[in-house]
Amino acid sequence: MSKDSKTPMLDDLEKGVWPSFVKEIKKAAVKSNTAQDLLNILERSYRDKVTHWKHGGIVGVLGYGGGVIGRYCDLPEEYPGVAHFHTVRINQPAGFYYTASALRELMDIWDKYGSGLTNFHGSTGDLVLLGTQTDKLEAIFAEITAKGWDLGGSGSCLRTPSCCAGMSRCEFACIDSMEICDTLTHKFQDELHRPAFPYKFKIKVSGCANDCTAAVARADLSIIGTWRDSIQMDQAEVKNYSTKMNIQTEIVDMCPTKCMSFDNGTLKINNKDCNRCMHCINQMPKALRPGKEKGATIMLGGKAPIVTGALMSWVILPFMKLEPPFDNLEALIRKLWEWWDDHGKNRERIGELVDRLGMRSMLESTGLPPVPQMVKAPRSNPYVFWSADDVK
Amino acid sequence: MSKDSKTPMLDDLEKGVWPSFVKEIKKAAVKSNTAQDLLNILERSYRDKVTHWKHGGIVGVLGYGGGVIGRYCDLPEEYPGVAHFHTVRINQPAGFYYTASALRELMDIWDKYGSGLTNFHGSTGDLVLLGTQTDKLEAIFAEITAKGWDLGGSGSCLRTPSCCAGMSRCEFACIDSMEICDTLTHKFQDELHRPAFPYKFKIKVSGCANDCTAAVARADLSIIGTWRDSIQMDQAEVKNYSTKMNIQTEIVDMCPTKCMSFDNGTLKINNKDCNRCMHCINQMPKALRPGKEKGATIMLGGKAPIVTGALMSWVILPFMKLEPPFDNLEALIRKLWEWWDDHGKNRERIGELVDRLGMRSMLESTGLPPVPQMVKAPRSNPYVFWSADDVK
Amino acid sequence: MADKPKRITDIGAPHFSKFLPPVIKKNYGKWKYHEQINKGTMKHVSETGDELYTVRMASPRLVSTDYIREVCDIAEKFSGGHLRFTTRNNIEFFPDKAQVDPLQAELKKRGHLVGGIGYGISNVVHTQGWIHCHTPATDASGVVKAVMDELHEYFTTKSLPARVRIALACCLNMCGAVHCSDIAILGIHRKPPKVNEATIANQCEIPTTIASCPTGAISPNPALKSVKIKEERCMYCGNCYTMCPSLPIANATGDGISIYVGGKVSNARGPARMSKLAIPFLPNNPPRWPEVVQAVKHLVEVYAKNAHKHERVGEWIERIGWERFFTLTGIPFTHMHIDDFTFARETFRMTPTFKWE
Amino acid sequence: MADKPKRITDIGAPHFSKFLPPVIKKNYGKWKYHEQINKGTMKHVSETGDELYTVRMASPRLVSTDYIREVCDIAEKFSGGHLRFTTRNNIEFFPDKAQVDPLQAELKKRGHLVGGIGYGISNVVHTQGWIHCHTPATDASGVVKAVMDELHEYFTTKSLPARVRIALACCLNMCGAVHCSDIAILGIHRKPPKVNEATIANQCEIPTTIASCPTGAISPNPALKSVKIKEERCMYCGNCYTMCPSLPIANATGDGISIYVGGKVSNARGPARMSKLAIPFLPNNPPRWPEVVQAVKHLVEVYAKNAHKHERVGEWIERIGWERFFTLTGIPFTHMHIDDFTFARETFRMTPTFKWE
Ligand code: SRM
Ligand code: SRM
Ligand code: SRM
Ligand code: SRM
Ligand code: SF4
Ligand code: SF4
Ligand code: SF4
Ligand code: SF4
Ligand code: SF4
Ligand code: SF4
Ligand code: SF4
Ligand code: SF4
Repeated sequence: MSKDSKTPMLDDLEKGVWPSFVKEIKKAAVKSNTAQDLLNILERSYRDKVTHWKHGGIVGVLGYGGGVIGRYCDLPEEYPGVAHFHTVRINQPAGFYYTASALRELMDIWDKYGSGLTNFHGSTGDLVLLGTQTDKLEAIFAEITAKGWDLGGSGSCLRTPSCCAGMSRCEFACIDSMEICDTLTHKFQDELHRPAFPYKFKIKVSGCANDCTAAVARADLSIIGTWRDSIQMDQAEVKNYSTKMNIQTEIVDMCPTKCMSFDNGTLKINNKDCNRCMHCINQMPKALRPGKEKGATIMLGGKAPIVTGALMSWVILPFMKLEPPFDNLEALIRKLWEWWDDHGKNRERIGELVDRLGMRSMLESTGLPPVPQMVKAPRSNPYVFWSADDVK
Repeated sequence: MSKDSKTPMLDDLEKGVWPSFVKEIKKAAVKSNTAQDLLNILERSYRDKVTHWKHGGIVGVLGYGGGVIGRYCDLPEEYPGVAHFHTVRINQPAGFYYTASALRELMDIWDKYGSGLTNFHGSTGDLVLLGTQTDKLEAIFAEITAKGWDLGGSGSCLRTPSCCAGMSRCEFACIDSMEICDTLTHKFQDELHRPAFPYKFKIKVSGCANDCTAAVARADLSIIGTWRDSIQMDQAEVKNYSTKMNIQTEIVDMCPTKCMSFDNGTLKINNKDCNRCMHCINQMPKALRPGKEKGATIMLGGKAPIVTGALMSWVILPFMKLEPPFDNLEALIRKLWEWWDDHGKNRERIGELVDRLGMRSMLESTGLPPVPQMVKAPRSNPYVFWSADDVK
Repeated sequence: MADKPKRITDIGAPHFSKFLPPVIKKNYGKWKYHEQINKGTMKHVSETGDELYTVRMASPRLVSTDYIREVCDIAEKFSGGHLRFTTRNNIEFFPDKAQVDPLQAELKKRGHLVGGIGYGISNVVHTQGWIHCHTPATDASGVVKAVMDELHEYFTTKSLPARVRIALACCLNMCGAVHCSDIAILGIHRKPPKVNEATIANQCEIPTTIASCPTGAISPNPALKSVKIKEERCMYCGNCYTMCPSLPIANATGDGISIYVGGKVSNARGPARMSKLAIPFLPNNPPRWPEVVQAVKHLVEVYAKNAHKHERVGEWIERIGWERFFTLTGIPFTHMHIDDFTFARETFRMTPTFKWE
Repeated sequence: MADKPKRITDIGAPHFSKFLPPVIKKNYGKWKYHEQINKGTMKHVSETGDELYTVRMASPRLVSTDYIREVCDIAEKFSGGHLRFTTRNNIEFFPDKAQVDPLQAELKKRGHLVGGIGYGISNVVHTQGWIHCHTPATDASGVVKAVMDELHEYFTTKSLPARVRIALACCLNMCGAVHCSDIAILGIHRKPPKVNEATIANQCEIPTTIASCPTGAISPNPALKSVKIKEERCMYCGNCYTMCPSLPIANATGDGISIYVGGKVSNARGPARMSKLAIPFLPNNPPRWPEVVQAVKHLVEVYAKNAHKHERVGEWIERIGWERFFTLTGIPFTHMHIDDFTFARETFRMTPTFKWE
């Protein structure tokens, strides 16, 4: 363990009321050199104002192409404890529910083989175990699988799907986001563990347009619950809310489609015009509920800026009924992947590919019909392609 | 004159109540073979469903690079009258005002040398004389200049500026659009007649945001009148209008910035929030008038789709006072041209150049400061350039 | 022929003051308000109390010298010899109050259409077409005549919820600047240009021709001092033909008309905006283009029935949503409607909020 | 060390039903409505009449095994051994009604922060930074800690007009997907990568490295089996470094933080939208990044003072206009704020309608 363990800058971050990650590292450091040297090298980064981690080499477990992020520091002599500092991504249970006993088992394994530091959770959704060495990976894998756990995704593969609490705890859920997430995770084990795509592919499932998983921004495939019929209303409860809030200004006036009215105590909604934004339902859950004919809007393309600029997912299918075993959804996803495999360049996300080739190529090969719901507005530029047989 | 003068299809367009261009061609044809063969070749196009005009060769008058569009038909043997069919663009007076006597002089000249057909006016604004031959051009030029007229622009030069009726006939005019148009036309005679730009450059002047010259869509430089202070109100007249219209629904509710209110007969405007869209003034001209501190918003870049897609002009200077002799405006335009000349590729409109190089290059070399009014919103993509000296 | 007077150049246009009616000269910049009297007449009132009457009539824009002489006669008889043209190619006279009705009577007697003021359809901004251009995909004057023969009442008598600006351009160069019109009639080609190997070598500059293609569909063919065109990359804009006469693109079956809607340039209520594709293609069917006439009429009628007062076509569509627009008009939504050029992503619907129809 | 059990693969995550509290199992999909009881507690009521209480506490996300054991203790004592994590990395317990107050007391006693529910600031989604990544332009956990030490009251007690979602990403890869956050804290580099000629030839694949540059700033340097970088074309995204370790880009003076605002992912009232640049650069000033903390605090306070109830940051800004936003916040508007990437034109203000300030 490196002698210099004075970490004045980080020590300062133990102060203050917000929970301190430095305290956590120090707790782990009591038992782990790796954690202690993480503290030391981090203090060094705070001084130098640059990272001290190098590119990860390819490390992993037998037969898997992902799930472990290799990491090495650039000062192994000074910080031998973090010469290797790989992270292990464990696929979280849908909805992030745990029991204490299950977590204790995992923590015991991690204390045995790793730094004792974790992320609950990674941004994609994995339970991340931060900091171990290459020679420990197989043992970790053996022990977690024995307890019923598996690795998550990394590299050019399906990344660990994630979802909102949905029906487990939310009255707004229009689809069973957790069951969908779990089902897809198991249907696609091979795609998840063995990178064979042009680039990463992420799936997130939100039970309604509130999108509590930020699916539209963070997933190549965003599955968002919605309904086709009318908002269910309980006028008596509307009256109760009207004593607690100003329904006119807080609800009716804020309705984006201006499809509501509130006259002497009764709320009216022109459901034909409602775009299901959720605002009124959010504010008056006791009085208003989503309709009964429920399903999902399927959206494609969400991602961060690299390379052509950030994208938010856009509508490719306005409505899909989603009942177990969700074979219709599986079939659509496989068709999308096939098209992407056929046309995608290395490190080209599916959204970038649609952007490059145009929606038509994707729609035709997946059999999705073009509908106005896919666009904010039709094209304004007149550069329209015509196939030879369109022109007769 | 070609023998086949049966024109059944065009004859059909003499019927109907809307004024008929075919009748006009026939009127001209009485005196002119050129007009007669125009009729014949046009009937031929109606049958063939393709044009029979070829690319224009370079024709013009001595010392001018523009003002005449050369045109030749592809069937000179069959339609000798239109073997040559050049158009002459005459620079219209600002605001399109004429006297009968002035027009008669021009018409006499045209009957002498041309087809007797005209466009009042071309889309850019010129008075277009349609159809003459190369050998007539100098004579036409000599006679029109003798009467005080000059040619308009064509090719890679300043195109004939145009403007709305403005102060001559409109209470909304915040700038003297006609005087500005006339002044710029005369300041820039050399740029107008002798193509020396990368491509065409158009100027249109509208006295207010109603933009009756469609400047924002059709001019590289769009000059739009506006005001800095408060809308002038006459509450008595507001009351009168309130008997004729529903001020709440037609005005207040339609105000894009929601900065108005109408309570028991008095109209209030929060001028700080007003974006000067003109709607309320348009509907109640007797009651509301633009403010007193008037000037123009200068916008750049409007054009048709070729090559990178259509552009509408955008704000490059929120407010400029415009008083004769408009030297401040002239100086800005010359700076813009200089920058365009330095960086523009052949056939690259100035708006496309800004789009290619970024606004910063244009703003820095013209000395215009960046302000939020130039954009709908700041950038969302994080690809920001920093100059070495920004980074210390 | 007249003997040449000495050469005068660079004098520009005559100053407009030579042409202004006295009442305008006197009240220039002093106008206080206006009132629309009927669809063909409006009154402007000055701070001085003076009044200016304007009577507007339609013009076909493509007119003979005799037509101009006729309107000059009218101007001399009713308008002190003064007249003007509008930015949409209508003609305006300035009669005294007493002369307003006689002038209108005279105009009607002579068969002119009085109107175009206020909420309705004014003259159609248009271009050359087969009359005088080498790149058109359709005619201009003929289509306009056919459309307005059907819609003229919106010029002379009938009102609409707001102004409906119709413009026509006969090719993608869009000389009518139709890209910001309530209803834009746009001529389009649908077949790639054919390379004329015989002439290209000496007619065209190969590098500029290649550079002219927005989609990079043109590549050099050095062997023949010519070019190759990747047909699947071509979207028929015709810009290469503008640069190179040996790349003709006009084609009787390929060419026709597309309709864009919802643009505007005024900023009243909402900002200026571009027109969007409504109908990808209608055939060239001279002399009366019945499919185009019906399509435009239908759009105007659906708009008239559904829009709020003061709502321009585009403002109406944006309130109800494009999905509802396609439902109400019954126009089929196709692959062509989805943008696939450089900025396509900006048009994708990145939210699950939409209407079912 | 334990002897290896036989190899199991491709089992995926355990099914969530193993982990659900009984009341959730029973009422799964039957929830009728919910009520927020305080900033740290909400109640969900089922069609069956059953009630579910949720108590939420903040977590630093980067936690030790002992921390997890501690929350397990708490879960066993108050929540039947059940707990969950939220999509923003908070921790939720499910006590019986009677246990709600004792649980909150216990959590406070142990120094945990209870809150994050409803209108205010919840946990900050963030990334690895100097803890575990090779491309960061700043640290993640440290900046979050410093910011939330200042803003924690919006988590525990104070309300705001609506949810304010703060996220941090330590480089343009944006692992925090900050691009749609009310307030996004984004690490940025400002100096081009340096080519390490010694290693590049055998460390990097030249073609993929060149292809990785969004602005085409990289060209081959065949002589050295290396690449050249056109520095004026580089906007420091770091993507080339991701592809090629021999193009290090981190730099102590060049690196720092930029702040983007006004994004959201929910579609309530208005659609999801991206965050826009507010502050181009603030220095890395560990351990407490005072400039960043002050900037975020100031933005939250100006928003709190001016926004209407239910208005997210972006909805507020779009109502008042960006020009007014810069006036109210006093943030200088610079060249950096004007987009100059591929879709820049879509951000230009193509209307003369705007506010003076
Ligand atoms: C661990 C994690 C951040 C965290 O602290 O939570 C992470 C860490 C890295 N991300 Fe990420 N990304 C993580 C979620 C994300 C997300 C958010 C999400 O998935 O919801 C995004 C934005 C959404 C998206 O995918 O676009 C994201 C967008 C990226 C990108 C940009 C991809 C793009 O197309 O723009 C890269 C760069 C790349 O792929 O080469 C990247 C690359 C990386 C790498 C592998 C660095 C690299 O270039 O090799 C980071 C490894 C750090 C390390 O050593 O642990 N990471 N990355 C997240 C994964 C944990 C987990 O599995 O749960
Ligand atoms: C005559 C006129 C149409 C009319 O019937 O009124 C016209 C006619 C032509 N225009 Fe135009 N343009 C005319 C106004 C416009 C306008 C509208 C305006 O100026 O307000 C535009 C759209 C605004 C703009 O400039 O972008 C316009 C955009 C074009 C373009 C596309 C330019 C672009 O950058 O996208 C071309 C193609 C080119 O420049 O090569 C073009 C090219 C042409 C050519 C020269 C054809 C060619 O490619 O050589 C046409 C000659 C036809 C002929 O033989 O008479 N014309 N052209 C208009 C000029 C009359 C006048 O001087 O008053
Ligand atoms: C005469 C003319 C200007 C000129 O210099 O020639 C003109 C004159 C007037 N315009 Fe205009 N506009 C004229 C072309 C335009 C154009 C340009 C165009 O159509 O290409 C526009 C933009 C159209 C667009 O947005 O696409 C235009 C948008 C307006 C508006 C805004 C309408 C709206 O609500 O969007 C007003 C205000 C109003 O209508 O209340 C207006 C109002 C007026 C007023 C009432 C101003 C005034 O008090 O004098 C004038 C009579 C209006 C009328 O015709 O009903 N004028 N006006 C043009 C007549 C064209 C024609 O013959 O029909
Ligand atoms: C627990 C969690 C889902 C999960 O599976 O973990 C969740 C749970 C709820 N969300 Fe959410 N949201 C959760 C992340 C999100 C996210 C995602 C994010 O922040 O990254 C969003 C999108 C935020 C955005 O737009 O940028 C989100 C946008 C909403 C909204 C829409 C707010 C708005 O007006 O824009 C509502 C409705 C509301 O607030 O009235 C909502 C409402 C709710 C309700 C009330 C739904 C319900 O009845 O159970 C839940 C409690 C709300 C609360 O925390 O105050 N939830 N919610 C997430 C808690 C995160 C945290 O710890 O704070
Ligand atoms: S996304 Fe909808 S269903 Fe899922 S937790 Fe959020 S509010 Fe509930
Ligand atoms: S869900 Fe949204 S759009 Fe529908 S009625 Fe409620 S507020 Fe309006
Ligand atoms: S642009 Fe404005 S000032 Fe000019 S004519 Fe139109 S309304 Fe009048
Ligand atoms: S000009 Fe437009 S923004 Fe200003 S008050 Fe009138 S309607 Fe509102
Ligand atoms: S629009 Fe095209 S075809 Fe029509 S006049 Fe202009 S350039 Fe010629
Ligand atoms: S018509 Fe247009 S798209 Fe086709 S090749 Fe020519 S320039 Fe390219
Ligand atoms: S945002 Fe960048 S620096 Fe931070 S974890 Fe992701 S890749 Fe690494
Ligand atoms: S940092 Fe980004 S912009 Fe700069 S050279 Fe590398 S890839 Fe290109």
